[in-house]
Amino acid sequence: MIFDAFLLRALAGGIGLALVMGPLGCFVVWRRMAYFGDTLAHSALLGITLGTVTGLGYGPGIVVACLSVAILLVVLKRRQPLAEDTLLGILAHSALSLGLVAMALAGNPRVDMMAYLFGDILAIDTGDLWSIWLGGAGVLAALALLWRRLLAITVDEDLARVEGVPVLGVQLAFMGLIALVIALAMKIVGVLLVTSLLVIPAAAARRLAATPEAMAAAAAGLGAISVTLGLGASMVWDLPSGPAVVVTAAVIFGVISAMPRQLTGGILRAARRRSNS
Amino acid sequence: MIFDAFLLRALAGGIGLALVMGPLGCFVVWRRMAYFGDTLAHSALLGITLGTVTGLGYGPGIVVACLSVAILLVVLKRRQPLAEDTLLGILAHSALSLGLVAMALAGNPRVDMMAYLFGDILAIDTGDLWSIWLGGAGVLAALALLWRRLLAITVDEDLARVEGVPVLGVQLAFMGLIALVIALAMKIVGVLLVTSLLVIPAAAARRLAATPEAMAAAAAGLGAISVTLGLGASMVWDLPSGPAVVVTAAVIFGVISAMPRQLTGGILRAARRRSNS
Amino acid sequence: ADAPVVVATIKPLHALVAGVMAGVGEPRLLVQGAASPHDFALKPSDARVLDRASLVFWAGPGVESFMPRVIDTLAKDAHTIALVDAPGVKTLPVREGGVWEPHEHDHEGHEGEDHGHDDHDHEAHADAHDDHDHDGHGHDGHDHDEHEHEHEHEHGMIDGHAWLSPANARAMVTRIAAVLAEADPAHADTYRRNATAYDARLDALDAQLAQQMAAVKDKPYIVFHDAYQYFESAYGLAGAGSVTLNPEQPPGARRISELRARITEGGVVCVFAEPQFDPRLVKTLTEGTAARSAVLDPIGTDITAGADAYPALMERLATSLSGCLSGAG
Amino acid sequence: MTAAAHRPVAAIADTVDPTPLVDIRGLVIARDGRRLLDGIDLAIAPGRIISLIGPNGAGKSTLVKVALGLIAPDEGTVRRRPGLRIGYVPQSLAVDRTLPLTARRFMTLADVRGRRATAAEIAQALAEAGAEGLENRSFHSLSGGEAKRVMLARALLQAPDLLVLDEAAAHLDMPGQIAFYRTLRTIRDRRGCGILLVSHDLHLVMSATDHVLCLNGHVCCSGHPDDVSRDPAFLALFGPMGAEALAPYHHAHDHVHDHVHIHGAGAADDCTAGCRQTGSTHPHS
Amino acid sequence: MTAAAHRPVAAIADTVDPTPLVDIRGLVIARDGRRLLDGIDLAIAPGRIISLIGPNGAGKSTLVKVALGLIAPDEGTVRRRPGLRIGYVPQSLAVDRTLPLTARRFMTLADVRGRRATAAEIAQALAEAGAEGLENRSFHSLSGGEAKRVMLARALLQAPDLLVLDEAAAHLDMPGQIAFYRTLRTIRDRRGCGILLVSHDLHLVMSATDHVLCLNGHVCCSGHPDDVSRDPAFLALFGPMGAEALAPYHHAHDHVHDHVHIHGAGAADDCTAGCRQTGSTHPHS
Ligand SMILES: Nc1ncnc2c1ncn2[C@@H]1O[C@H](COP(=O)(O)OP(=O)(O)OP(=O)(O)O)[C@@H](O)[C@H]1O
Ligand SMILES: Nc1ncnc2c1ncn2[C@@H]1O[C@H](COP(=O)(O)OP(=O)(O)OP(=O)(O)O)[C@@H](O)[C@H]1O
Ligand SMILES: [Mg+2]
Ligand SMILES: [Mg+2]
Ligand SMILES: [Zn+2]
Repeated sequence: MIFDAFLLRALAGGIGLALVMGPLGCFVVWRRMAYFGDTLAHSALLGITLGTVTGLGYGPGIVVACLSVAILLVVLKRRQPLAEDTLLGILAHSALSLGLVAMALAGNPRVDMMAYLFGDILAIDTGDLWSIWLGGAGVLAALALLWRRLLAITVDEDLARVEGVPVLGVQLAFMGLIALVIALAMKIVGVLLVTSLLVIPAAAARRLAATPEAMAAAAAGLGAISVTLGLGASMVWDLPSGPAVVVTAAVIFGVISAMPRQLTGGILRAARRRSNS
Repeated sequence: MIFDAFLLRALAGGIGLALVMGPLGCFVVWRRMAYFGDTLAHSALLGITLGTVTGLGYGPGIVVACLSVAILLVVLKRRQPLAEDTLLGILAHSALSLGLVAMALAGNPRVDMMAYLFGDILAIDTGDLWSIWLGGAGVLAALALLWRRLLAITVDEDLARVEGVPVLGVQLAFMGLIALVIALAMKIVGVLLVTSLLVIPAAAARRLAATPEAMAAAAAGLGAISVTLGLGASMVWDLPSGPAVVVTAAVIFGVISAMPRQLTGGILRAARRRSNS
Repeated sequence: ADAPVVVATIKPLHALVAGVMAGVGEPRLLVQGAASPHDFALKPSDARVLDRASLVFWAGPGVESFMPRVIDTLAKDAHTIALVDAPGVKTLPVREGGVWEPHEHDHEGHEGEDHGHDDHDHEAHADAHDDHDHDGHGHDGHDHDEHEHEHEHEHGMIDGHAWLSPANARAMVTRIAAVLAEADPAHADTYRRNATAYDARLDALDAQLAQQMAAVKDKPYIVFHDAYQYFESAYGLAGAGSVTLNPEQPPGARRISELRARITEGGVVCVFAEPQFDPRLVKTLTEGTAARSAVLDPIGTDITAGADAYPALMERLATSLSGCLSGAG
Repeated sequence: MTAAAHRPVAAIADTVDPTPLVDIRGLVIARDGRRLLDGIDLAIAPGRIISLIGPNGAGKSTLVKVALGLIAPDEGTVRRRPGLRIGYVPQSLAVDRTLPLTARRFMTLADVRGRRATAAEIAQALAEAGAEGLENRSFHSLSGGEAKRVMLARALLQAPDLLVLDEAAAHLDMPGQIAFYRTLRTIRDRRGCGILLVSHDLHLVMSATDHVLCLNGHVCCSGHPDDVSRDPAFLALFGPMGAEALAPYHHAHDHVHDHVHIHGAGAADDCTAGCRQTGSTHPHS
Repeated sequence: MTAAAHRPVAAIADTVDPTPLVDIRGLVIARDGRRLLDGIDLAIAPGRIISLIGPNGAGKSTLVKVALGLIAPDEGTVRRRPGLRIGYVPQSLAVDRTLPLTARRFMTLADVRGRRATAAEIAQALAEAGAEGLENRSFHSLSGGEAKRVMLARALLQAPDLLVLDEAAAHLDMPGQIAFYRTLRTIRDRRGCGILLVSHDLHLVMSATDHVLCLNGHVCCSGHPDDVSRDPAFLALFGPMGAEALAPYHHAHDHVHDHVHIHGAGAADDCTAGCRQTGSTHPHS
């Protein structure tokens, strides 16, 4: 098979994203924020409408909408006895509905709804590649800087605060990073599937790792593998590419979950030997 | 303004659904299952494809897919150390992706994606009304039968089991009811918004109620009000109807959340006086 | 030399291109099966087709909303031609509100003339692109294209379903032949000959449709999405409204209510569904009124792709319209 | 070895009723290839209060769940008397704050042989558990001790033959614990039901208990508190400080002034190991 | 009234260092119109172990959080010595099971004045907390007592001037508790840091503590354990059984055989009410 340029671009973009979303996704899983990403993705439509109406453009509109929803969540959490999942559910669907209503009020600007919902990894151009790789590298660098403090907050917020970690700042920075990555990823996998790349590889990596860093690396690797195999499957059977990547990631998760303990234990030990030597 | 028959049907259907989803939604909120409904809604696309391919039709396809995903969730929960939100996130997006892939493999049968995503409350016909009201009455009757046991399980599973409640049976029945209601509601608000009607009125009702039963009734009432006002707004400003209903529900939730304690307390006391006299 | 790799997005345009290329090659069709160009998602096969194409014919951003982003990436090396911009194509602005005043269609012919001003602009621009293309700056030319469209937004956008008038189709055929001849000079003569033949065929079709539609000229009807104003304006039909303006947005309750009022008060005879979209709302509209319902298909879902698809599609449109409007079924 | 350690199981029940409420024999529970419980025998007779004590991870909660029928044994037999009614007071209830629930409504959730409890039954159970006047309080606003009492009242609604309490008094303050144990004894005296409880507070447990089962994967020793507190297996498991903790009990009831002074406690791990090696402390083996 | 109850606050710290690590005066914390803490004075001096005791809901955890700087006072002043380093051992850590974390990695998360702890520091802290050999264990697999020790080691990494432990030994088994308190005293002796701890176990607290603060919204009484255990306010709050619980302590250290026998404890509510009415037990008023 000859590799088409568009396929190589899709691979490069998808793998770039997977490498960023793996480590970030680990925090999402550890902090039980699986649906936080989903909520941000849902509120992105509002951002797109805002961006279109105000002339700011998609990207800034999405980032602004995502950050507003994140801040609203923090405020509501302090005021409400409601469980976090309930609040997230309310915010996600309200933001999505508001986006649709705002679109109607703005006189139905032409928003390519399908691309927004399902993304179009096959239509990545070189500009997108630059923004994914540069933006991704920036996010990874910021995450590396935050890493230990973020991990400390994840283990226990009060303990971290007593030890002098600026908890609110770190948390807001983390939310900002997620909002950024979601804005980057939206084009590729779309709103409906953006959380999958965040959550599924990280969840799959759990059994293969004995340290947080190893889990982050494994999640990035599994994400990249999912993108590669998913695009391959999409090529071979002519499947829609975004969903094919997600199904591949889910299959990998399933296979790792079903692996007998001895096998994952072996992988763990092998990894530990290598890191010790 | 003359009331068109379609609007009355939309009202009747929407209110009918709200009355069922209020009480059911309370359990969803109490049991922290907000994203369970969302997961089922996402997996409905798989059901639609299955139903179309096998010739079973949408309804049965959706119910079968929803129940399979629910059972898979129970199985995975026993095997995995993962948090429930992570598992739900994985299942939701895998099912959605699988639905999209299956659709492509089945040669793109005619599925109107927009109708599936956003529903068509304005297109409710008399047959739908019958199925909503009869199905809804059935679900409510079943819920009333399960009520006390379900509540006991919600408070503590082990305690309920020791007291002789058939926990697994009640839980499966409850999941079945949710799957049914989601299949009913899908037509009206679509996949993206179906959970909103389940969660938002129930969450809004929390501050107005001092007993579980009062909260269920309040949730049903607030849901019905949201449907009525939302359709009204859709009528006046020509907004897409499903999203308008959800935004209305969110606004009601916001207003009740912002109400000073004295006011909600007064409502509570008034309700208690009435129920005592 | 081999024929260039040519792609057309939707079946009616594909038919026009196929007609011009007869005897030289087969253009590829992008949007297949029951998919709607309004909510199309790319598969790898589609991406590859676009990637390998040297010429891509599409209608315009009003119809294939997925195309603008695809043009810059997948069809970057191809020369893309938005056929609404072809010289001689009479474009109409998108209609607002979804419920149209009856008199709007009374002076259809004149209005067409009035739009001539706009049209000339288009022709001028389009010619300018041609020049660029000659210089081998096809991509730059495309950039201009986009600017032009953004400019257009401020004045009201152009309705992209321009192929649904045989007169426009003839202009498109001319443009297609010119583009093909330039891209593939070896077969230039064949393309021109084919174009002339196809043009004659379209002329005949036009006359036949005009005769067929005369009987139902003033009977108001409602369509699912606003795709038919070119057909209406060509044959003086009395389209009274559409359920949705943009099939990617769910409609609001007020429009449905107003449309129902129009059906009862304005004597709407027919409401037409489309195979790409859920017909349930059409039932909502007709219920309890005297209006009948039928199906219109602006891209010819069931018609075999090929040069004959365009006449077949137009004939089928005419038959559905006149059948339902005249009450014959 | 004391006599208590060698008493046959059946003997525990001999004074009141010949058929035990729950009879567990040769119980093994294994998880992930590890035996959490190994060869446990336990018979619970009506009218007696049995305490489970043991270090963290000893398997106390697991044994309680087996007795309740929540966990099926991997080996061994668990026989419950036919028609046995169990009242269960879990360690804690994490009721979602969004669930509006008064104490009374919490009580009426109880499934009393398939029906809902009557108002009279509820009032009586609340009084018996020392929780009068709490009916209209929100369940979320109850203090730890009050919540425990309401849970006990709900358990009493079952008119239980057997009352089971896991970590009965954890997180209760000292007066709360004392009052709670007193309530338990009163209930036992009035109703004649069997009571199985788990606690870490040796001091209080011993003063309110008829029979102590000292657990650490297997049964280290069991018997009357007096005997257990002198058993070498007990001393090995809990160290001299454990016996010291029981001192006030001996004071109050026996006036046996045989305190062991604090020399600093031995490390927990050593004691456990010591206990595990003392095979002869098994009641049957 | 005993002498202890009337001692001025500053006197607590007089023996070691004139400037207290944390000095809280006239503290009021109000929530929902209720005063959780009212007029609290507390000074923590280096080298001393201070215990907070009191019934459930007395405000112990709230006071600890004020001392830690996690809650700002609504009234009154909280002064921390400039540059004060605090080591904190929370009641429990609910680390998500999906986070793979060895005990060593848990230690390296500590923010030691903006940098990561070195391997040598970690090894020393683990040894000091009695948690040697646990480095490579998964944090999730540690028993309750082991996890507490690792948390203590992490707190020691800060080279703290003040060590704060909430419900230091809850859910620990008896030998675990004893060993834990012994470790605390050793650390205090070696490092000379101040220690603030909360516990329900009067018996153990009293035997390892220099100063006891008995809390119930306000300060009921405070002072040396010997004095507090004879204070009428203490007896009112904890009932005779509370004093009884302290008996072994008196035994072991003072050999003062003045046990109060168990008459069945008074109801918790009455004692609390009694305490609230005894206005004269406030150290300053
Ligand atoms: N489902 C399970 N799978 C694997 N191990 C388990 C399971 N349930 C319990 N255990 C382990 O079994 C042991 C006994 O647990 P159990 O809860 O019965 O102890 P316990 O005596 O109640 O301890 P504690 O005093 O801390 O409450 C513990 O080591 C626990 O980790
Ligand atoms: N944020 C808050 N809002 C309202 N009330 C609160 C808040 N935090 C604590 N309280 C209340 O303040 C009181 C004191 O709580 P705190 O946790 O300090 O008690 P405690 O002495 O630690 O009790 P325990 O022994 O049960 O741990 C309790 O009644 C509690 O319900
Ligand atoms: Mg336990
Ligand atoms: Mg506390
Ligand atoms: Zn169209």
